[in-house]
Amino acid sequence: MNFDFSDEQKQMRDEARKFLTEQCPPKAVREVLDGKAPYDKALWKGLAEMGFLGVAIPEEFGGAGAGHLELCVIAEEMGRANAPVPFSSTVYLAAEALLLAGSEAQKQKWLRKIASGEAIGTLALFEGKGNPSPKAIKLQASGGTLTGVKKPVPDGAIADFAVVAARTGSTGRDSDISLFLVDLKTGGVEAKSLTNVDPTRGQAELTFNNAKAEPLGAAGDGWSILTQVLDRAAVLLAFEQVGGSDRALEMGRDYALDRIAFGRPIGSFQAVKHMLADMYVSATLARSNCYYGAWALSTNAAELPEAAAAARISATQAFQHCSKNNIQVHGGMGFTWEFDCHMYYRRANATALTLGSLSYWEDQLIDRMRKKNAA
Amino acid sequence: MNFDFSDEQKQMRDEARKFLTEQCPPKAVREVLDGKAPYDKALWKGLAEMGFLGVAIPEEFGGAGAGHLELCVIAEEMGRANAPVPFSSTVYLAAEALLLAGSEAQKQKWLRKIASGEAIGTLALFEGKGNPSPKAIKLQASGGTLTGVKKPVPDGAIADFAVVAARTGSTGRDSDISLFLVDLKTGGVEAKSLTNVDPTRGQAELTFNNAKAEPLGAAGDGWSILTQVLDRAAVLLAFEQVGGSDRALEMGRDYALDRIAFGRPIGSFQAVKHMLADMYVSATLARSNCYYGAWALSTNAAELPEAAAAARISATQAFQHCSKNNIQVHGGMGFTWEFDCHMYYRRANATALTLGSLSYWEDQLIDRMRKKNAA
Amino acid sequence: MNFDDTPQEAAFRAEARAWIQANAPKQYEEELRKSSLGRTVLKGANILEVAKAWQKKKADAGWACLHWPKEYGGRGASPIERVIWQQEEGPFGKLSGMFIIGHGMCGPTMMAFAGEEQKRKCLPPLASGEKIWCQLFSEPAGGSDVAGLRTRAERRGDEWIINGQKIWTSGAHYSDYGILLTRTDPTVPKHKGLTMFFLDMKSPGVEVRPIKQASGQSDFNEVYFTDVVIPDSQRLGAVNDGWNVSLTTLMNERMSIGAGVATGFPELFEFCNNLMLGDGPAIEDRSVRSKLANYAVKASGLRYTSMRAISALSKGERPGPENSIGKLVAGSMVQEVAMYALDLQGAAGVLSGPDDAEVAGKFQAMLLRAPGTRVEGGTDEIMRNIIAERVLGLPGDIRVDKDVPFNQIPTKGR
Amino acid sequence: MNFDDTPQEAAFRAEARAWIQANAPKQYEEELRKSSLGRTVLKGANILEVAKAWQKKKADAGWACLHWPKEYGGRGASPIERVIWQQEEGPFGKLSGMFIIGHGMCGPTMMAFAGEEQKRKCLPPLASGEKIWCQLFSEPAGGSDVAGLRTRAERRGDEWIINGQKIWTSGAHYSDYGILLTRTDPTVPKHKGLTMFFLDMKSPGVEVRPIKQASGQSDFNEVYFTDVVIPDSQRLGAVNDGWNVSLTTLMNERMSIGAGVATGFPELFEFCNNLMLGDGPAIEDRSVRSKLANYAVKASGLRYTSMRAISALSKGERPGPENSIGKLVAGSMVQEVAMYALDLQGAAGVLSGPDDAEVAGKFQAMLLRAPGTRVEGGTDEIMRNIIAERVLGLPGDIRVDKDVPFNQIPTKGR
Repeated sequence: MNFDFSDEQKQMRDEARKFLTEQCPPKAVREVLDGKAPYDKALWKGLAEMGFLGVAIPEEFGGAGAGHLELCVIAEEMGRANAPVPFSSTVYLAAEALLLAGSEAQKQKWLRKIASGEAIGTLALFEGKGNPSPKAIKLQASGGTLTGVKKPVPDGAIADFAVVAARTGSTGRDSDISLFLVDLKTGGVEAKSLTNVDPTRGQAELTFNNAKAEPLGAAGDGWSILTQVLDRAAVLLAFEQVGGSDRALEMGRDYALDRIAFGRPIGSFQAVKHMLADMYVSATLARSNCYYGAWALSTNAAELPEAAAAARISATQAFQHCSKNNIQVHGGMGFTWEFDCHMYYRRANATALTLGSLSYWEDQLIDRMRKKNAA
Repeated sequence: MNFDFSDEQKQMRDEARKFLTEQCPPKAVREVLDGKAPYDKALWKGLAEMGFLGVAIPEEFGGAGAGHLELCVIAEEMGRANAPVPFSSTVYLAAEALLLAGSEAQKQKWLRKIASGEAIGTLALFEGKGNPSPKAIKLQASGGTLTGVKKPVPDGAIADFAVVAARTGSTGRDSDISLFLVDLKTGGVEAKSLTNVDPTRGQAELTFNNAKAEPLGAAGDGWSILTQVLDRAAVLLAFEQVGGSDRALEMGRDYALDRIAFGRPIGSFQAVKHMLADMYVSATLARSNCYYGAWALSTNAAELPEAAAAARISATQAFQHCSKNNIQVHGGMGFTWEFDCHMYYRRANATALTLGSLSYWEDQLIDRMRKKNAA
Repeated sequence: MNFDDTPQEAAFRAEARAWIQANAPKQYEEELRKSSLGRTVLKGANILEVAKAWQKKKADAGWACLHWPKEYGGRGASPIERVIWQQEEGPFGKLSGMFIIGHGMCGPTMMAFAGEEQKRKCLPPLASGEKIWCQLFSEPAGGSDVAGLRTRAERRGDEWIINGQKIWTSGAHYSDYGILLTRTDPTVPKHKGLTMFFLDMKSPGVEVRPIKQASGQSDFNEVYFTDVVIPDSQRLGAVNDGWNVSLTTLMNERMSIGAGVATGFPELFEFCNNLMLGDGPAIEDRSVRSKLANYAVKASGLRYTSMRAISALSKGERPGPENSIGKLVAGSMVQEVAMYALDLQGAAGVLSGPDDAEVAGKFQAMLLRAPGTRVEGGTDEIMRNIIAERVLGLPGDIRVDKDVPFNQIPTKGR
Repeated sequence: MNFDDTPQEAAFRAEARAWIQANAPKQYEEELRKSSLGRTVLKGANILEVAKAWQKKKADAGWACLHWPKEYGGRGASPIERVIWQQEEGPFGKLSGMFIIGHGMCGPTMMAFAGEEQKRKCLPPLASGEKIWCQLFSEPAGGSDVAGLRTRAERRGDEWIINGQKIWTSGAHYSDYGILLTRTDPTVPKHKGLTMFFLDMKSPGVEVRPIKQASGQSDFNEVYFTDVVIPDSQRLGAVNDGWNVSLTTLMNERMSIGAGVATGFPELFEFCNNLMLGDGPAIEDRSVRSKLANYAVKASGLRYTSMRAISALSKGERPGPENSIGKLVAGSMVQEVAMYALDLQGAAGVLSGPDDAEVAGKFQAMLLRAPGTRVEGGTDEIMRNIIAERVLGLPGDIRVDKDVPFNQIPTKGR
């Protein structure tokens, strides 16, 4: 038993942190925040060069073949840096779907492009408001083409390809859903950027109009694959959230040590001290749940569905909590555009909704615990 | 518009407080807590003499005929003193049911006895776990007798009579339920005291075995009357809860001022100060909701169902919050039997369940708001 | 205990209603009704002009600053009448936003400390909205510690020369006057060296710069003072007695009773009433209902608490610091409500554009604005201190700077 | 990252399991499994005797105090092996309750400060459960301010004479020995005048009185000292250096890792899984599910946090104050869980008798015991201070008593 990352994994974390500290300072995040670029292309290139994009992609498909524990470590640092790049959509969603269900040819083509930074991928799942559900998928597949509208699609406006959930049956069962792979650059798909609470991560509406699509995985397996993709992405995103929580906590702690009011550092007031202590508590609970999720992810353990939901819930709560109270510790200054606090607050609240909302995952967790209990 | 009690009502409050401070000190409450008596008979007699038992009972039935605002004021003081007497069951439940649905003869007989302190009454509604619901009532009425088991019945072991909810139909509608009045001293009913978290207020199981019963209100009106009784009792009990909240807050405040740790009064630490401030906040929100409830109760306004649910929820939360954090402010001493803190904690948690639980009333509130909204 | 009108109150209400019916700018009613939580925008109209016109109309007919004495532009009305007016004015009351500081804080401070001539000159145009006032207390180094301010006022004959910087000044960019708290003696403990003035915001040396907030909007400003000259006649209160003067201002802030603080609950309830979840109407989901009920009793509790304060005011009682609870409870509640409303929208909750988001991005805007509500006008922590110390009588925090000359207090924690 | 056993761990587990299978007092297994949160009662048996017998059996076979050195009665096992043992011991581990203080705090303090002869004499019978130890630090006037204690130790030749009163002493009534923190110099600041001893609890002048708790039970005691004589050879550490000695004790308290703190969640989940509400199974009610999910992630978060601490310990890292979160989170969670479990029972939730309450009054007992969990071993507030100061590096509270002679510190707030 060992409930910690290995020394090599920690070394990779240090390396990623060093790289991101240099290549992704808040100033770089602000370029995207202010709409000067849809994402940080230089950073994306750098991530590819560092081998971070393909860290969990096998060597035979152009990746580093390191594994998912290593990817968790990178994810945490991406969250800590609030990186304005399509990492989660490309690596946690698109690449994971390919790894799970892609044909040899699909993997050779797209995983290689992901690892090298040539292709941005995403998952087109949602069609308007609501949480993941086969019933909510109306986009129709027929004769190798797709027709319908997906929204919101994370990084949809900059993606080169998308894994798309489509309806291929009408029995009312999960098997009505199949996955498709669509090259977004070959026509038939119109992308529209949508305003969202975190401008450092794009959201789009994708309109499919008889768009050419190739099946990803077997027909009717779509929902089952999606469920696995979402669970895997939940763990990875939870690490981003934990990284963000920790950074928000640090920012608050540092400000509390520096800022004087009433002749003393504000961190000497119990109201501030205890607020920060509570932030530490939620960040720590989230981190511990994530470690369990990382283990389940990396070993594809039977515990993954439950572990993923727990990591997701705990990390969502922690990041929302830490990012909002970091602003509170900063007082008025925390509410200025100039201070970086709001970038974490925005990211926390946006990330809370990707993959479905907190209340959706609460429901999922109990469902899964109940099933385990009954088994 | 005037959102306050009148000077006369406040004077009555002062009078009640003075009386209870003298006649119902913690020492008296402990007599019942320690099981030395089922309730404080001397206090009960005193309350009758002061006219408090019949404050809202019309003069023609032996009461003071003052009204429900006056009863709210008394209720608050009963809660503040943690009075170990069957006030709520007799006055809020039994008397209100009689006032709403009793025949002239029933009122003449029982209201008079309540006002004079000769009779303790209660409402026998629940049959095991669960919240108020017509479906849950199985106790059968037939041929002027009742058969079945009620549990828990507040003050059931010391009550002289009970208003009993019984099944008189099987259509699945609310009209299957009718109310009956049972003189518990005439045989056919067996009472068994039950251990409960607040020994200062008794709970019992009543077994009806062909017990003689007379109808209270029209046949089939039982559920409709009960709903009104519960709403009215909810407001009155909420005042008790607010009284208890205030007292718990005061105890905490006083201790925080007296107790020294680290060379300073513990009330000078923000953790303690802010805990007490939050207790004040919840007690104040509850009080304000209660005032609105009192107005609705006293005028029988159309807003009563909504106002009663809001008062009930808010006051339940406040009393639980204040009583538990009063113990926390007291630290280890608060967890001794010797200190009075736990008596309020016990009462708060017991009162939270009488009339149905917090989550039941939450559901009720939204139902009622929704109906109003739709109307 | 009576939540209904007395006959006199009913008569006042009828009069107010009739006048509003005949005079209010109806063309904006719908837009005003929809706007919420401080984001009042009118398409195709300058809201400042619309607001000033409505205020002037009210003033001309005797409906402005109802509780002020008539000689200063008010009506001498009772607190209950003010409430009735607010209830009747309804959405049009949202046009008063830019006058709140002037009417609620600057006016009362002037009434208490200005000379009679100045009062007669300044107050009526303040009441009628012809002149807008702002309040210049907060500073970057001050924060919750208002008395830690550093803006210097140095005496030169009958004038004072002001140098320094203020922050978080609402409406400075459209204000005509301001009340200004300055440091006149840095060698004594911090509360003892402050002096209050009022000044013309168009004075040379006053520069207003908008602050971009975390939400992207700019409701506040920084104001820089460079050798700004203020005549001594515009001093309010004695030299070095500014802290006491400011307490009057802040006490009046608490007295600016209103329809209650925004909690976000009515918006959330309406939203849930109309929302369909995967399994059915949101309002029938028991987890939604439980959350709604908890918010509902906070919202109603605050509403009736504010009504109780009005009753106290009517009886001549001075509303106490217990009114701090409104801001304290509502601030974090708005934030929670916004987060929950996004949650209920699922992944699409992230969208904030008016065309793509449910209810036109209202809750997304609320989410981004909410952190400010927990800070402005006193942080949650300061509010809890106020309640603990002034309502419950608990000791103040230990003050390490109490007897220290202001210029010897450290300015950096490490 | 590996939540599975290594081959060596698996072998150790198999050995432990086989021995437990062959030796544990199986007749009590079911009762032990059902008992929860410190209320361990065995019908028709003296639990103290059963526990002592089990501990002795373990000691004889080398399964007692696994992490202690062999020469003092332990096994010299690794932290992971301790965890495996605890997992395998399962419900029988509940029999160790009365040894926790002795094994977790007194033993390590003795190891660090007693002479070799005393260690060889005292520690093996402590490990084997033949002698039970208690810890005598808390006092009525102390509370969270442990160093504010008043029990006097006055030197008389080679002996010390003890007078004073301790409180909250778990198990004092069945303890054979205790470690005792006393004041030896009241004229210096409070931390500087303390001295630690160990003593025979049967010494003349020691009087133990049970404290009746708010829950009605008596888990703790007051201990009165009247001219109790302790030989100087039983002093632990230098005269007036007792505060440092006590820090060792308290640090070891944090190291007494275990299967994790009780949160009440497993009990609540099982309860909800079996409960029917009016409309159907409780577990299908979305409001129940939402609450359960929130408790679930706290419980699992604590479980894995404690596992991470074990890994750190295995690598030779000293577990830090971050372990305070277990008590902090679980304390208030147990209280909420209990309240919610009662709520789910409706009006009948008030009943606490074993025959009338759901699951035999378990949650009612939990409710009444819970306030103690938020206080014992350090209040929630002290825990937050520890995290803020020692983990996050924030400043300590301002200490008005720091340089004040102990006998000049005020004792009454008003």
